[in-house]
Amino acid sequence: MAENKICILPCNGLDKSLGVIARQVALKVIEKNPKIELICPVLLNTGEDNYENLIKSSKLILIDGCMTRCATKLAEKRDSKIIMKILIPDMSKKFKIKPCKTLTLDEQNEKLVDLISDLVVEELNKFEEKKVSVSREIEKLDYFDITIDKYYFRVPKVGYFFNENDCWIKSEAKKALVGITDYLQNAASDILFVDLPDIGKEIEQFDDVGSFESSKTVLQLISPGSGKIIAVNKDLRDHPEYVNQDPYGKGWFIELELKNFEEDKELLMDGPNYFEYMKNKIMKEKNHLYQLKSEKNV
Amino acid sequence: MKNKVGIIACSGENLIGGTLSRAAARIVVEKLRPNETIVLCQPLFAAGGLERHGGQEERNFAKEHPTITIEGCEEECSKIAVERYSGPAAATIRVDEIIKKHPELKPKSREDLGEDGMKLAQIIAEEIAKKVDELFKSR
Amino acid sequence: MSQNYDADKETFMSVPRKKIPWWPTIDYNKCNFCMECNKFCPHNVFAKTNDEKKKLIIQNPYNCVVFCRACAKTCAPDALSFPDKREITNLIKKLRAET
Amino acid sequence: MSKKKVYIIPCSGIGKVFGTIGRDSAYIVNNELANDNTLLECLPLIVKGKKEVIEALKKNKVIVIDGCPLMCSYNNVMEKVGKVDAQFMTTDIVKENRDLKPEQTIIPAGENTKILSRKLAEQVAKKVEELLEVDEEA
Repeated sequence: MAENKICILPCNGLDKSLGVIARQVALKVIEKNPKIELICPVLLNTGEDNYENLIKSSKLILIDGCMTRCATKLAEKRDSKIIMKILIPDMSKKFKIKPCKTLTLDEQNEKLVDLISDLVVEELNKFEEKKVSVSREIEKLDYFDITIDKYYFRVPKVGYFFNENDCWIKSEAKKALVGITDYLQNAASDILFVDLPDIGKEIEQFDDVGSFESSKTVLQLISPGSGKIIAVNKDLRDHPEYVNQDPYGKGWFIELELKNFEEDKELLMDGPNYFEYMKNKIMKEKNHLYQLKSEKNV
Repeated sequence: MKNKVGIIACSGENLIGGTLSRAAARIVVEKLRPNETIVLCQPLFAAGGLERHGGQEERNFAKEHPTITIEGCEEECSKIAVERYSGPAAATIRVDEIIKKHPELKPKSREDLGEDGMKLAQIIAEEIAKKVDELFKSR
Repeated sequence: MSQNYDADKETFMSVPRKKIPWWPTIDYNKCNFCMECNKFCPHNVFAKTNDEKKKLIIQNPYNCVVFCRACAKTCAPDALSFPDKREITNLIKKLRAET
Repeated sequence: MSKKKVYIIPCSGIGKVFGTIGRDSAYIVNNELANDNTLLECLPLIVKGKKEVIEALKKNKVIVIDGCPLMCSYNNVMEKVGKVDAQFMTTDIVKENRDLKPEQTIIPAGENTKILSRKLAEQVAKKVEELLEVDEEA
């Protein structure tokens, strides 16, 4: 089995045109690049191990038709190396083509399939083993801190800027690290899954760039800065607890190549201001923040 | 932040007393006195010497707030842990004694309390809630 | 959301929350009333109703945290949409300049 | 099988559902999957330093099951007994089954929580056999 074999795994959605588009995209991609192998999601799901060594030794492109992300869930069940995640709703927004109502694709949706498959092939050619995880030595930091009941909150005094969605950005020359604050990691409690965005993605200020999941909730990182994602913290895949233990250091999420940080900063707070904002927020939201989520009128 | 009472439940895995004290603690914290009480994690309390996220907050909380320990058996592990790391327990509730007072209620097993067990847990929880109220009144 | 969240007094980036049109919009021909979003949102933005055609409505739009779209992530039929973030950011900048 | 026993020490966390998964899996192993060669012991007794319990653990095999990255069971057993033969993290079993998100309720445990406890119990039971076989040869 060639080591760097590339496979494509579409979802098998039958009830919506989104699923049809996902499957067509996968078929179109292998048409354009026969070296890529198609994985049948149904066979993969039945658990037969004929895909066992194929998955282990190859890189995976996932095509999900809707938010339920069955392809992603299937891939994550097996320890597979995912190099690209395509979500059809995002693509339809990107190319401004709405998925049609019927299950047979109209002419517009056929064009959408072409556009997405071209994008996948193009991304593949660009994809070389990028510098993915950046190890940072974090100098000794000086914090404000406060304990409420048995929860401990810290905010770095200098060097970090914050938005009101409780995420931080720390800039060094033209680059910057982005992560979440103690407020968010306490609210989430033990983080078990971190979904990171793709490298190379251009983002605007306040775009959501990845999410983190605990048994209590799923929250998003809302970027305080704009720019291009040049690295993601790959360690979080196996060690999501770094975010809980060291949210301002080891638990960083992404690294940006900044675009207009001076302008972004106008809408951000520095350490002292954010510490006041956070204390005030803790007091207001204290009951629902730490209470077991009591069963709402579900 | 003095308006909270800490609850440390014995978490013995090996006997019904542990399960009952845990169930009672949950009932108090979730239903009877949600705003006045907070659950402290017993082993974290004892293993508190770890880095920042260790039981340090649990221990400090127990120093500054009255804490009730709920004991599953005569070993009284929670009471000893509180007294060693924080200070005297405000009150101690012995689940094994309450079980003796209600011979008519027979909890099924440590894995599944069953109906009788849940009734017993409710009785224990109410006794804890009474103690919580007393502590608030006395302050 | 704790009881003392009063949308009138709330601000976001020192702009009155009521001046920022940020909340989810439900596309009722996609929504299958699975209620995942309602179960998820801790700020009680959604609410259930007994009107058969619209079992779910946006009850407290201003409780919604600006720029947060987490509920849309839980929506399988992708029936929840939000305003364009770029426009909202520019609006906030404009309103901040005015005060 | 060697005549030795395997002690299983779950963490006693009750603030989070992870403690429940650890405890319930220990009960399943002790009651069903490997009941004749496993024993349970209370972590607080070990933390308190009860001699009889610590001696018993030293003479036998010990598996700890921890409920969160703080690893109270592992740390306390290492400190007081000096050795741990195997460690399980309930957060691992949750991560391995992303679609089985454990419910937040602890008493009674939710459906997903029960399934996760059973899956973890199966892994622990396998390790019990391994430990006793290895001991057989030694």
